[in-house]
Amino acid sequence: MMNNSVLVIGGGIAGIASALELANSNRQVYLIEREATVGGQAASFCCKATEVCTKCSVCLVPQKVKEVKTHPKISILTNSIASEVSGKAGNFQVEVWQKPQYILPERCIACGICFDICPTQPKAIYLPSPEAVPYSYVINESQCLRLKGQECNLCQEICPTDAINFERKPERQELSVGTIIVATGFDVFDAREIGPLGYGRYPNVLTGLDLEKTFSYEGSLRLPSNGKEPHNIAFIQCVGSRNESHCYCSQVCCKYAMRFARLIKYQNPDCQVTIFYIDLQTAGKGFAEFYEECREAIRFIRGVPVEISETCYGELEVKFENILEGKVGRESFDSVVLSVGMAPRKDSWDLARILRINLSDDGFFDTKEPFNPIETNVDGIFLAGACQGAKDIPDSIAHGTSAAERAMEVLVRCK
Amino acid sequence: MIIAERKPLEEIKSMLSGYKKILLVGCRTCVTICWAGGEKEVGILSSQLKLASSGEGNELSILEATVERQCEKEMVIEELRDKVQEVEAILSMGCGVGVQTIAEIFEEKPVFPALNTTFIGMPEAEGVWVEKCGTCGDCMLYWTGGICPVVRCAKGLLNGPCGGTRKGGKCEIDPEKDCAWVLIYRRLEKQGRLDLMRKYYEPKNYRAVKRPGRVEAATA
Amino acid sequence: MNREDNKIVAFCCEHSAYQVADKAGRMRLHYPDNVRIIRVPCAGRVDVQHILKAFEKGAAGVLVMGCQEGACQHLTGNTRAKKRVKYAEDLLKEVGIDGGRVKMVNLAPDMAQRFIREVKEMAEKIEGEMRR
Amino acid sequence: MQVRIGIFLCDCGESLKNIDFSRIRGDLQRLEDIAFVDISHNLCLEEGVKAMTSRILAENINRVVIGACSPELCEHSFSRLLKGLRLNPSLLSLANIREQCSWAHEGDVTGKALELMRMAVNKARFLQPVEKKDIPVNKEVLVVGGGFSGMRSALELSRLGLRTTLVERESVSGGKLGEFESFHGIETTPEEMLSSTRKAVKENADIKVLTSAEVTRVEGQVGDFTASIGRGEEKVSQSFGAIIFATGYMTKILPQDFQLKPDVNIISQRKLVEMLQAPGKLERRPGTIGFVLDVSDENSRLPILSTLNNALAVKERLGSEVYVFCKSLKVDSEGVEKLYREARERGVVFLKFEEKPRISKEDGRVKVEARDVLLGEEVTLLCDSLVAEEKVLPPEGTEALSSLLNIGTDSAGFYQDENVHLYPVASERKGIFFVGGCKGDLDFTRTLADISSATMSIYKLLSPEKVIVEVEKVKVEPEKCRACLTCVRVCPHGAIQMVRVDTEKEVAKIYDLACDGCGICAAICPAKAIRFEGYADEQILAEVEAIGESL
Repeated sequence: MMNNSVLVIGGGIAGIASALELANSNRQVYLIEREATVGGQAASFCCKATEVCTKCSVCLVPQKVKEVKTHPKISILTNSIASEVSGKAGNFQVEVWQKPQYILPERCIACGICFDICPTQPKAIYLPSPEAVPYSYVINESQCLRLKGQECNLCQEICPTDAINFERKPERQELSVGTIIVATGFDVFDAREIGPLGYGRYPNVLTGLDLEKTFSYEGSLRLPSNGKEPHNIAFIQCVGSRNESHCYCSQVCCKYAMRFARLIKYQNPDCQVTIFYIDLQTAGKGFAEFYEECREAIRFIRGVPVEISETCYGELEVKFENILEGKVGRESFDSVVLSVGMAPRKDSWDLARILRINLSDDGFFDTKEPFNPIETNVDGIFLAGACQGAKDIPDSIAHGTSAAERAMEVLVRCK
Repeated sequence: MIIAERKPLEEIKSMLSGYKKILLVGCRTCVTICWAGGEKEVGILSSQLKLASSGEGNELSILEATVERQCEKEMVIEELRDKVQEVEAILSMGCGVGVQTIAEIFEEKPVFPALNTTFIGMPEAEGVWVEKCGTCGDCMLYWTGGICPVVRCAKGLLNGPCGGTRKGGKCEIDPEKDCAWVLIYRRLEKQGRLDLMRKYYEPKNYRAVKRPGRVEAATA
Repeated sequence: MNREDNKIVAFCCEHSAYQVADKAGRMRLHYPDNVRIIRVPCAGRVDVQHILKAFEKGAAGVLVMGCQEGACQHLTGNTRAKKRVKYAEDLLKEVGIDGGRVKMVNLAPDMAQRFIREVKEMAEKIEGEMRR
Repeated sequence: MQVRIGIFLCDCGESLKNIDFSRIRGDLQRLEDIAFVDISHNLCLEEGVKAMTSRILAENINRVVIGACSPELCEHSFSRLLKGLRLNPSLLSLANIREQCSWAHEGDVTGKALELMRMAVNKARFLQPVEKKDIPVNKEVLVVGGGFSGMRSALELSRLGLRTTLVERESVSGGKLGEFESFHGIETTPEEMLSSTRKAVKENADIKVLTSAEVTRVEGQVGDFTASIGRGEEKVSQSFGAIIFATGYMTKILPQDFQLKPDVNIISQRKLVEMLQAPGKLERRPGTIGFVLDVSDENSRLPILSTLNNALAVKERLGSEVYVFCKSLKVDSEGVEKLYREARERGVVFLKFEEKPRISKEDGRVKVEARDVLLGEEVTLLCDSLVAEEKVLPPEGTEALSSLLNIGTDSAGFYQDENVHLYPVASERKGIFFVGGCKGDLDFTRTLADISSATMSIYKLLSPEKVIVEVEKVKVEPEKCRACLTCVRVCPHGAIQMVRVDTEKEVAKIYDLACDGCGICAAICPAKAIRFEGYADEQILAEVEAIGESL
């Protein structure tokens, strides 16, 4: 029996791109997402435009998420993972395991009454983000008194649409699909792994992800230590990329570092911005002009620092090999941003076991042959987005769309 | 086609001072195409006039209408016949011909022009129009390879470029403008009709063209 | 409709500015409540006539809010809107309404803070005008 | 037909405390043409929907106004509900009284909520129904450019059951893969890839190949393009549903960038590939080979890809010394970092410069002088042959074809405007796609992903053979149109063309399938001849009107 539907594991931008293409070709798509909201990491990124758009394509994400949310052919299952997979191309049986839905997204109207009444600080019941899809409240199990065993039913009683029910159990669901697209995305490299750079110890050492959040919520950068505007900020490239354990270029850090540097310089022109780099990745459509602009606005130093320490005035002193003068340089900045790269997801190992697909030596999912970034060693299972290798947003969309095309070939062939 | 441009608001307001109820008339042909007097511009000018009058505290009520072609008596009469009775004055957004046609038909009511009729021309780019014909009544385009020096040469010379043509064939008076006679030379050269440059053209007898011009078809 | 009214009409492009207004509301970021948001498919849909009619009907300020330049889904929508707002500003100066009461704002769907700042700026400009 | 408006208000589970709904209901009921005003707690859930359905069926209303949360959340389900009740979904007018009213301000906002509702009611009065219709689309696809990407796209399209016509300017299809001697770690050489693809295309019945042919004219819109293809003197005109551009790119060494004296012989990657393929023919094996990059173009990935692959091939085949001069290595493609490390292990020396290297001739060999940043001192290198980096340029005829089709190019002259909404393969006109090198940045894996994306977008568009489209949502009224061509020039999606109507008059016509619903034409039309249903002038001005009538 030929099944015409597709399972997409992972609701990030690549998974969404695949789901949309297949759904628009009149195929039923089951989009399962481990977190409570669809959109993946890219949904929380901020726009980095100064006067003119800098082509970071972050604004493509809300647009595609909106399409996915309202598409009749796509059924979204949040808080779900694929626990068992059997069968072969054209006819896979997938068992989907869903975390207990204490709050039903379809019933929650996000009125916020439960948020006001919840006694915990910080609140155990909250909205993941203002543009969350599905737009529904979620419960933080570690924070909620009821889930820690105490007697507290305040939110369950007050909810006007009785969307909250603490008795709900995890659910199992059996799906039979024609093909599977894996779009589980990436983990941001945890900068704490490089001790000397002092991330986590010094408040003013930030990562690219922190900047995304600050600009998304505050719209401008204030120093975490004293709330003042930065006057002297440095970006350090290739943190967690192009080294022994991550033998690849994450492709995104040079670009987002330059866009943030240009944005910070645009917002406070007297702030001096420096970028320490190994090789500046400036290739890409429409990036040449922006790179010329950055060349005047930003100071580029070749050579990546190895150690950051705090001076007595609370400034950060960076020790780096000043290659031009051929000696060890020391410079102090009031803030340092580590351009963290993309690392493979730590839990991709067990999904690989379930789907019986191989992992490459970098830790991403492996493909059947080089120059074929989509097909895995199992026929009918395809890769989309950063789970196969570091990619920026447009490349993930292109990769997701081409995974959809390969899946369509299987569906058309097996009919 | 006829190209026109809207008069500054100050001038229009001074014309309308003292009138409480006016008829604002647009035209759907040439002035629509050159974005000067079409139905959209009627709406814009009417809003502006209302804002100006309410700003100065005197009220001004405006009746709006748009005629298919203001230079056709039947169309003007059919569209404006009843509306004219209710107003004290008419502000026409047609070209000069439109203003005068309305004035001839409704002689008892004053008719004011809201546009300056500038020239006969063509769109050079979207939203940009440029003059091409000066209606001199004695067309010499045969001799000049289809480029009219009367209009496109700043000095209107009829016999070859003046001495001041700049490098790159630009006009002496306006460095951005091409010298008409350089263009004429190049085109005739391309067509192999350079001998026409030798023709001596007597000065045009502008008195010969009786103003106002009148054309009567043989079968009229 | 007399002049004391302080309504601000904001033509918001549904791809960016309208979503920013939603985000500001969801983050409970409060802004002056004399703003009236009209949803348009693209900033390029707003014409000079709409802006002038808004003032004619008593609006004290008009904001045309579209996508960032270079990121318009219809490529030229926001640049055309910018030209029309400039033209509308000149027409309003002729009429005696100046002091930046009509403004083009470029926003991306996540710039809630910038939306709030632009609205507050316009409201203060109108308050200042009103008191004089 | 008399307007009868039904109004629904949603108080979101009575959580919108700063709005007095009963006062709003009282005020709205006094307006004319209002059939009823209902207050509900949850219009987005089944019970709310059930109540609304029975209410609409009970009263025969022809306009629905709903004051609820943001249209981004509820517009879709409300229009689906209307469609279910055989009411045209475009007769729906929404007011956002939650995110943009109750949540956005402190204190009582009943006044503002009422005004937002009056705006929605005023707009509702002018709403007109918009019908939907199936438009047949042609399933044939035209692929322009017979290089590797063109052939590959044609093959993938045929695997999905779509017939293609491949138009190639040269006499034989092949394209640019000749830049690479081999892909390191892959047995099949680019030559074999090309020949196997060419064979597959020849055997495929769905693909019609027209060599030494050129597209001279293209008319029509997506779903029904008519392309006339010139082949020698015979002209063929055929209609297609979609077009893929795979015209590739052109590489040229720009001597002026290298400040070269004429006698210095530097070779191109292609010449190096020929040397590698026929080492026997060389009079003597080159002892040292130099590569120079990042001189004329710092933003292209092609030079580093071909340099790394060819350098490794040189090491294996010729075993000569290899030096690479570059400013910043573009390693942001898949697997290139590993290739770079492999090259270093194999003894390829990478030298990084800030100022451009000076190249001159010295006793029959090429001398390169540059200040290496890593060593911090001057370096001079004498090499037998120097491979110079070529600037990647758009192929000739790009301006001609793009103006013919009125599509934009980017700042470097390549196809596809730099607007992110067009990435990865779309153009601003629906139904026209770009693939591979003709878009600018070039790298093999990204090109393969582009090819499949374009194939999928076309399959999605053409496979159902008909497309449901809103008929005349944006409409030109023929009698008002002055044929001034402003809208034709202004439309960013090229969706408007002039047509001859029955009265022999030429007027503008908006093609519903190609129109993307932005309204730029409706705003700029000097004769007010274009009406955009849902955002028509009278509807927007009605909303503005409601703002004026304060409480």
